[in-house]
Amino acid sequence: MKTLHILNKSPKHAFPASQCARFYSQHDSILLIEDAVYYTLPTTYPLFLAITELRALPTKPTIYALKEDIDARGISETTPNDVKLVTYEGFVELTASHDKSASWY
Amino acid sequence: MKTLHILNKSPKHAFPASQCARFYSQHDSILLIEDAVYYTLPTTYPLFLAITELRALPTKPTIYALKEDIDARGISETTPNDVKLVTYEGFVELTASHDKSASWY
Amino acid sequence: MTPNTHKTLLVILSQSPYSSSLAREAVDYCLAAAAFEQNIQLLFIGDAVLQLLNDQQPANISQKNVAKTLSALPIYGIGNFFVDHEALVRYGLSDEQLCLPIRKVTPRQMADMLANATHTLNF
Amino acid sequence: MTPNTHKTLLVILSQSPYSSSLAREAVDYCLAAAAFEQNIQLLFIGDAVLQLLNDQQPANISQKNVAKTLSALPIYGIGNFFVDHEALVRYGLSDEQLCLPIRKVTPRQMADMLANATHTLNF
Amino acid sequence: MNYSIVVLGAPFSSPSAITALNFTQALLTQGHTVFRVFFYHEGVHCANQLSTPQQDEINLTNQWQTLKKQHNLDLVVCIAAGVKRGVLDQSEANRHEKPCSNINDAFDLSGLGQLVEATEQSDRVVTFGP
Amino acid sequence: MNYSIVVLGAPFSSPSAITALNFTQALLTQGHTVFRVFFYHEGVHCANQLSTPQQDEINLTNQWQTLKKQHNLDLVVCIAAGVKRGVLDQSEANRHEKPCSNINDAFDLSGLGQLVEATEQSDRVVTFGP
Repeated sequence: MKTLHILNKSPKHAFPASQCARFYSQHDSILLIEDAVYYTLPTTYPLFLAITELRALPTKPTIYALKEDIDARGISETTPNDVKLVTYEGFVELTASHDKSASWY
Repeated sequence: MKTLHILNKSPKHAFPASQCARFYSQHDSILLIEDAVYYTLPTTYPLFLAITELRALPTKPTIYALKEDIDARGISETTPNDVKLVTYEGFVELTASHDKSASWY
Repeated sequence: MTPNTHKTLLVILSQSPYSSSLAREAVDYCLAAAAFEQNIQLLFIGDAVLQLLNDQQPANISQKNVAKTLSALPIYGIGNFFVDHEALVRYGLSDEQLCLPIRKVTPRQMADMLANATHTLNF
Repeated sequence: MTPNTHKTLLVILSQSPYSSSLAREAVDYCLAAAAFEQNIQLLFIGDAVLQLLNDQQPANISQKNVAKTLSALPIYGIGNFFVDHEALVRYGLSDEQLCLPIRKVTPRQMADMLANATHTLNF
Repeated sequence: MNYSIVVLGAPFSSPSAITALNFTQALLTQGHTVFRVFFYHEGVHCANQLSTPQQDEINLTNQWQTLKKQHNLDLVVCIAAGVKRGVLDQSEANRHEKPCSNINDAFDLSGLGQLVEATEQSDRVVTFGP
Repeated sequence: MNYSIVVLGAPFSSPSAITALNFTQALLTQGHTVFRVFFYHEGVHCANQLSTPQQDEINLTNQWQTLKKQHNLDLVVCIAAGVKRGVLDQSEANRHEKPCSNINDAFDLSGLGQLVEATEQSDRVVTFGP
């Protein structure tokens, strides 16, 4: 069963991101909301990948970020190509297309 | 002027401890309260010293911990020798004997 | 509400005992779930392993003993306790310091527990 | 209350703009201090450097623009802005992205600012 | 699908109180149903009728009330978490001899069984952490 | 010495609400004076008269009230932070057409100038963060 991992804390907080990585199974997805969207900055995105790749999965994790939270924080210019932006509508669709969600905070 | 640095977050939160270290001046003191007393555990105390020694001061920082918070959390058996336990009375005395306090959270 | 043994609810606890009321509120939720005969698993990760420490004496900070409350859970039929082994190591905790008999799990096992659960609640 | 130019109050901001109301409450405090002609310094550290980003558009999350509020501070006679240079670097922020003219400081300078202040408030 | 929403954050102390509202609005717009919204931990402050944000700030309590009117939502505040934080209905105010109640009419104070039932009955449970 | 205390944490969401009370009791016991205790950010919840902790839990609102009676403390809740979070005195309840006030009598709602004055007038300012 697929899990949507919802992360809402800034890169200042190492713990939620590390748990998200440790509980990640193949075919899961990660959604960055609220202050977790700061992980899409050019300096912090490599850190996030390093955390989430810890478990050496065969494929890279699928990462989404909430557009409303990105725009709010003034960081829409620098979203990495492999981060998919979703609106609240997409957020809902992600929760429906995964079997469950886990919120790391 | 001497500052009492008051730290109240668990070792899970790297930020407050790192700020405490960066703002530390010679002759300042550090007081661990609430969840910051978990820094006195045998595995986390070396981490705390490593953080607080970052600035390579000529002498080690003076570290206090609040006894009531240590006892509450069931970790009174393992306080390192160079951490001085204070009660609330001692907490008050520390604020009086330093020129000001800074709270890192 | 009828008991449903096919569904598994994974309750993930990650907070220290006295940083907020979340530790106690998680226990309250588990007691309610047990009363309705839900199939729940409790998994302690991160700072939540500090909830398990035996010798807590929080009267002087006007708090209720979290370890004591946890120790009572088996009386209410709650028995599936798991703990993140790496979190125990991080804080240097050994079995005899813990208030509950508890099964240590690896990150791989934790990921499987989450994958197999019907729902999860994070406290 | 008479203005006291001998005392310096160091206001240390460390929170991101929308994680809680602390960013706005810190600004409100600074405005009050300016109204009473207090001698204040504002120092942005950690996630608070993210408050300074120019292009914030928080209407869709029902928040007020923190950068706009900060930009107005000089109108009220508040002018002593300092920022932790390492925090800017950590988030890869450059001067042209910031909403205020602001002086970059090193950890040594920050420690000196704290040592020389009469009081400090951390928000 | 049938959703339940768990709100753990308070207005002004966590953005999650707003995120939870926006998410719930979006899922109703898409034709999903909401079995229950459960306010727990600091989330109980969302139901305080006395909250009076400034004119340019969002009033989450009113927003939930409006959403309830449109979609007949079941908004439940945990009674234990609410009462200890000073969010009371008239019955609890009477019981504890408090001068007034302060919960918004749109919300009901009830027990944790309501959250247990919500996880049992819903296809999806989404938690908005503090 | 003359102290001011700044409380930023709410009961049940942060241990600092209790720490601040214990610290204030200890400094009064040692003969220091308290110029003012200022409740800001989530600390304003400490003044909610409707808070009803369980019998074996501490009632911080009552404890502050008792301490005020013994030592004539000046307990000030930031009016802006309080009103938006639903901590109102009668005057604010009237102004915003709310059915009741809920601030404990021992506390006064007032502006941030009171915190400015506290930092100006006190030998020591100790902040209890959220």
